[in-house]
Amino acid sequence: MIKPTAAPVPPRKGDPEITAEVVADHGLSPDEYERVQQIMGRTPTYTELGVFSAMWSEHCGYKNSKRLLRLLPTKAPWVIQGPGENAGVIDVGEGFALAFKIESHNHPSAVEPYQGAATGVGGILRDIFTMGARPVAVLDSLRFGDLDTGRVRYLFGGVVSGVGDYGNCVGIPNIGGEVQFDRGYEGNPIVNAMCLGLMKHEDLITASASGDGSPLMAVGARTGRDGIHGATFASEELSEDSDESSRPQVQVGDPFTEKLLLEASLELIASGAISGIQDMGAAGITSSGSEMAGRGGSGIEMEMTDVPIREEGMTPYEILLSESQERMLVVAKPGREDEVRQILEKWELEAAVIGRVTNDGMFRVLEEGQVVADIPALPLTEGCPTYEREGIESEEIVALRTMDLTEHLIPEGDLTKSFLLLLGSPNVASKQWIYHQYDTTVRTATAVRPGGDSGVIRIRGTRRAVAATTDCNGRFVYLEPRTGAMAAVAEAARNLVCVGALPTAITNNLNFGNPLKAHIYYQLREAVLGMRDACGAFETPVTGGNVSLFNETDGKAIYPTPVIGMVGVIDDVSKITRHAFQNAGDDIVLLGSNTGEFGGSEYLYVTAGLVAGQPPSVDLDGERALQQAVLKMNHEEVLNSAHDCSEGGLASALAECALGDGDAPFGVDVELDEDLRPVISLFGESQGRILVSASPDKTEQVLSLAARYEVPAMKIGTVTDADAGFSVKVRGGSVAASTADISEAYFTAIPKIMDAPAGSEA
Amino acid sequence: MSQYRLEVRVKPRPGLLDPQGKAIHHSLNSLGWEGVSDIRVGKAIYVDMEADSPDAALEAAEAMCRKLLANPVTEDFEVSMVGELEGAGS
Amino acid sequence: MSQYRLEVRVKPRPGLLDPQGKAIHHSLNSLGWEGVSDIRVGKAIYVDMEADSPDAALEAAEAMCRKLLANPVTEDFEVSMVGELEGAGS
Amino acid sequence: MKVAVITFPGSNCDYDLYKAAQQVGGDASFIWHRERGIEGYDAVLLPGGFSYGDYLRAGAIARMSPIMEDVISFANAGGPVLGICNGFQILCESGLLPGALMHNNSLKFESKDVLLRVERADTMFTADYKAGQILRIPIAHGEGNYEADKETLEALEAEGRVVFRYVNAAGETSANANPNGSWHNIAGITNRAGNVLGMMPHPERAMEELLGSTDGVALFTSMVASLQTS
Ligand SMILES: Nc1ncnc2c1ncn2[C@@H]1O[C@H](COP(=O)(O)OP(=O)(O)O)[C@@H](O)[C@H]1O
Ligand SMILES: [Mg+2]
Repeated sequence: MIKPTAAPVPPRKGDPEITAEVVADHGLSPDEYERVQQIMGRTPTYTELGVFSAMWSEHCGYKNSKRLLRLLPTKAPWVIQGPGENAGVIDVGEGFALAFKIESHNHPSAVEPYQGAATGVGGILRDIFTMGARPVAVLDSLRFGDLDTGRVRYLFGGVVSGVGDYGNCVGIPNIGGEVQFDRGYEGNPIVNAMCLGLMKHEDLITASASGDGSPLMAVGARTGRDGIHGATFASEELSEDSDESSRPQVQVGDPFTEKLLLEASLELIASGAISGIQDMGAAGITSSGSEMAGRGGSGIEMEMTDVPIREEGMTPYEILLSESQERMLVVAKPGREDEVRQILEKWELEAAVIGRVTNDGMFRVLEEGQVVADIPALPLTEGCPTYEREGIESEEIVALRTMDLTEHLIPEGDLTKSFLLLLGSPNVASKQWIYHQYDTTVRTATAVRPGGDSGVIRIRGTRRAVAATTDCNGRFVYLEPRTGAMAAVAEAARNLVCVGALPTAITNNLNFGNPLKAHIYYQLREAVLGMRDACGAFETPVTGGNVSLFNETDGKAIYPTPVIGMVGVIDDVSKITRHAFQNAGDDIVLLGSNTGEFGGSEYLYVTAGLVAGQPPSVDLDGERALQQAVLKMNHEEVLNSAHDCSEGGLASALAECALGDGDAPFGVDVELDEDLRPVISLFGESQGRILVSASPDKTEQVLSLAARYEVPAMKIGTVTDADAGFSVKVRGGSVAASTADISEAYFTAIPKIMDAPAGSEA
Repeated sequence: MSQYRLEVRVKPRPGLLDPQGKAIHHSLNSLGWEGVSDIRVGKAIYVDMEADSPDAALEAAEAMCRKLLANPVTEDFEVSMVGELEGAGS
Repeated sequence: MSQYRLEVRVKPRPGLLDPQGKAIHHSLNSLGWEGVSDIRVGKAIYVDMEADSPDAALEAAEAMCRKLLANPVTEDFEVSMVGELEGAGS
Repeated sequence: MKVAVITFPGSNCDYDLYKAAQQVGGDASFIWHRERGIEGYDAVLLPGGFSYGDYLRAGAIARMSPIMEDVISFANAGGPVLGICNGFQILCESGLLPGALMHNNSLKFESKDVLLRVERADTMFTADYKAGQILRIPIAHGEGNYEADKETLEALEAEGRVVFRYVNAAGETSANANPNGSWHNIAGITNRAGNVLGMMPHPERAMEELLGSTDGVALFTSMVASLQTS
């Protein structure tokens, strides 16, 4: 291969001149621009500048995170594809492989919640089916401000219907997710969508362009002016006037076209007529084209006038940077273009040859035969400068973490009122309002729907299943990033073992503020290190993820939120454990122990509006033992239910087990004696605890299995009939309520807020 | 042949329920517009098409409504001419 | 005070993709209407309301659009007076 | 029994329906909407999903597909046709069933298990149920609010063509058991001849204990049995 060099390209008529200002508008620093000039050996054209700007944005270039991401463990014998492709892939047994990945659409959702969320789902589905896998499940991880303003309710409502409408229409069941409401997300909602896809090992296909002369084809929807520069936009802070100025960047999703594209793509891959396929996602044709060329070590040449467009008069710059949805770039095998066209035609979609693979290592763009961009592909995709910055913890947060919480620990005696308040907080309350808008049962494979600890999808034709969950408590990460990130990984793993799944691998979404600020970079680095430690300890390597930085409005950053999307494998679907109690008379056993930290708890937020204190510590060895113990109990079939203790503490977890999905509630009679203040016993969010229930003749086995793994375990009470009510006594305090009252608090909290007529208090 | 733009309005039949209209009505009331007594939500569909004459265009649009754009069980429709589009004709 | 009926038309912004319009367009073409070159789908909302004058009614309807009926990020709107309703006034 | 599952662009329950038919011994095949000809089939199934994205109106564009002419003749000749969810909407749009399915009155997509009461156990689709039996079956739709003009509605009731209704655990047609605002809690109806059934809930998703319910099985076994005896 000859060393690629950029040929001189005359400026295109009508394009702006390259000035320092134009460069700055493209989000490139003076140093970065200098690097561009070095690579090019000349001044870039306007089109070329646009291409660099997109590829070197944080979103595509990972310039502030790449060095940190290298610290993460990525290997294990079961990892088939690690980071770097459209999605990670792991072996799940019997010849099946699972592709999975998470992606953010935070900025677009802040501007237009419905379309922002919908196109977020669309993008992650494409990342999965371009690997050759059929999408089988979606999860959504969401964060909003408190629900007491009309704006936040509008964002929340819009995002949920956007996630729902898109996935429902394509026909992919939603199997879980999470949502947290906290003023820390007021101006910047977080919308992360995760997708799982199944395939046989031999169906795996990767996104690279190789084969000199192979035709490049654009398939699917036409290219319009939507979302031009979305990648750069996603890498900037929002400001007061973002609503106005970001309008042209709104992308509209078309889930119907996506469904056709999904079927057509899987058929294309099966036909053997193509050698590569990639979503035109962030930065559109630019990133899909240059990444395919970069990965394949080849080059590509594309003629812009051959790209099917939706609007008249689009310039090469616009075509290259458009983020119109539901499009794919395909490398056909030479001579098989017609086969590609026929498959697309059957699905009532278009396919057009727009260029070819070359062997000169250049990313070359033509307009009516005239070269308008000619860039060495490898430096474009790999040459983006990466930074390691200084990270310093903010004094303010140190002060919050070390705040004296004593006055909040005083309450004792009858704590029922606080308990009902907590149970009715949207953070703890039932999320049915959300997932009843999502099709959860389409494709007839959903063995555990949203509402449990993890969603479970069975693998047809086998006894196996895959499970998935997303988790992160941003408050914990805010107060102590390393611990908080470990807690996120640990909670995800606990959620998996609760259904009986072996935690296998993770994908992650790093949602942070502006990394150019030292205290944000500190959070990012510490969180990555926490994730590294926990993933190492649990043998759950990282197979991919997404980075969303600059989540700030008017200088105020979100809580650092490294969302963990973890997947696990179940060998025998008949052994799946569910979170809800099954029989009155069963014993309730608490595994793990309360370590007493109270910082970042929902109780403090609900009763005092505080996000402060030391968040719960994470004992990685203890967590690992707990996971193994619960899996063993699951295999031995001694459990009737298992549920992780998280937001709202033990009392809330007991209520969740008692209420289930509301159809067949139980009562609870629990008494435990810990040397802790009653609010900590009842509402503390100590990590490493799982509530299980077992029929009394199995309790001994549960306790002895726990002992074998050195996991603290104690019988704390029994499941009763619903009529007997809900009663939990701890040293110095208690809660007692009728099942109807806890049910009311838990199930109606979100509907009461959201189903009121729009704008009623605005 | 000229290019025309037509506007088709498809409305829910009087008497039939219109959940969207009801919800909007409710919201408007709670936003303080108390004088609103009814809201009906239909569709406005803009059709750009070639035809020999404005009448031919209108007729075609009505045929489209009967065949596809409106549901005779639940909806009424109206068609009007927005105007001739520029740069057309062949 | 009189009763007025207003018509609000809410349309997708030009340049934004309109998946509905696209699908309908496709269908009309395959049903044989080949002269159709574009379809855009919006909403037609009929508002019945009390107001002091036609102008006041129009103004109120525009405020409703800004606040609730149209999505300012993706849609444009137009308001027109259909007419005064009978049997009104109080 | 040869069963045709029609796939429209945007159908997404076609595979589930195919599997359900197979499970009860049906010999199922998919037919793409642009194909013609369903001679030789004993029953036609119209699956759920979002044909043409449900753009314009649910089922409106699919109803124009070439295959629908054949489905209509098949039904008019007495052939059994079952439309589930989007399939029901297509049946209404095509005139094989009366009325229309409007937006749910919550204006939200509703996805959950509902309880249904079997109103008629003497149809070819329900013979393996008992009249009054209560079924637990998932729904997943945004437009399932059944509506028709007054005469049609009265005729449906008078002729006993309502096959399933949404009920509460006590078997009553209460308002809060109604997930979408459907008139008289209607969840499924037949045509006058009884050979065309449309229903919003998804019996094909209630075929296995692992997935939460087996209450849909009898619908498919009823169909197979009626075809084997006729
Ligand atoms: N945005 C969402 N989408 C789908 N399911 C959700 C969403 N938010 C919460 N859920 C579901 O609601 C249940 C309770 O959520 P959560 O309290 O976050 O679970 P946990 O604390 O056990 O991780 C889980 O089954 C979860 O999957
Ligand atoms: Mg929880």
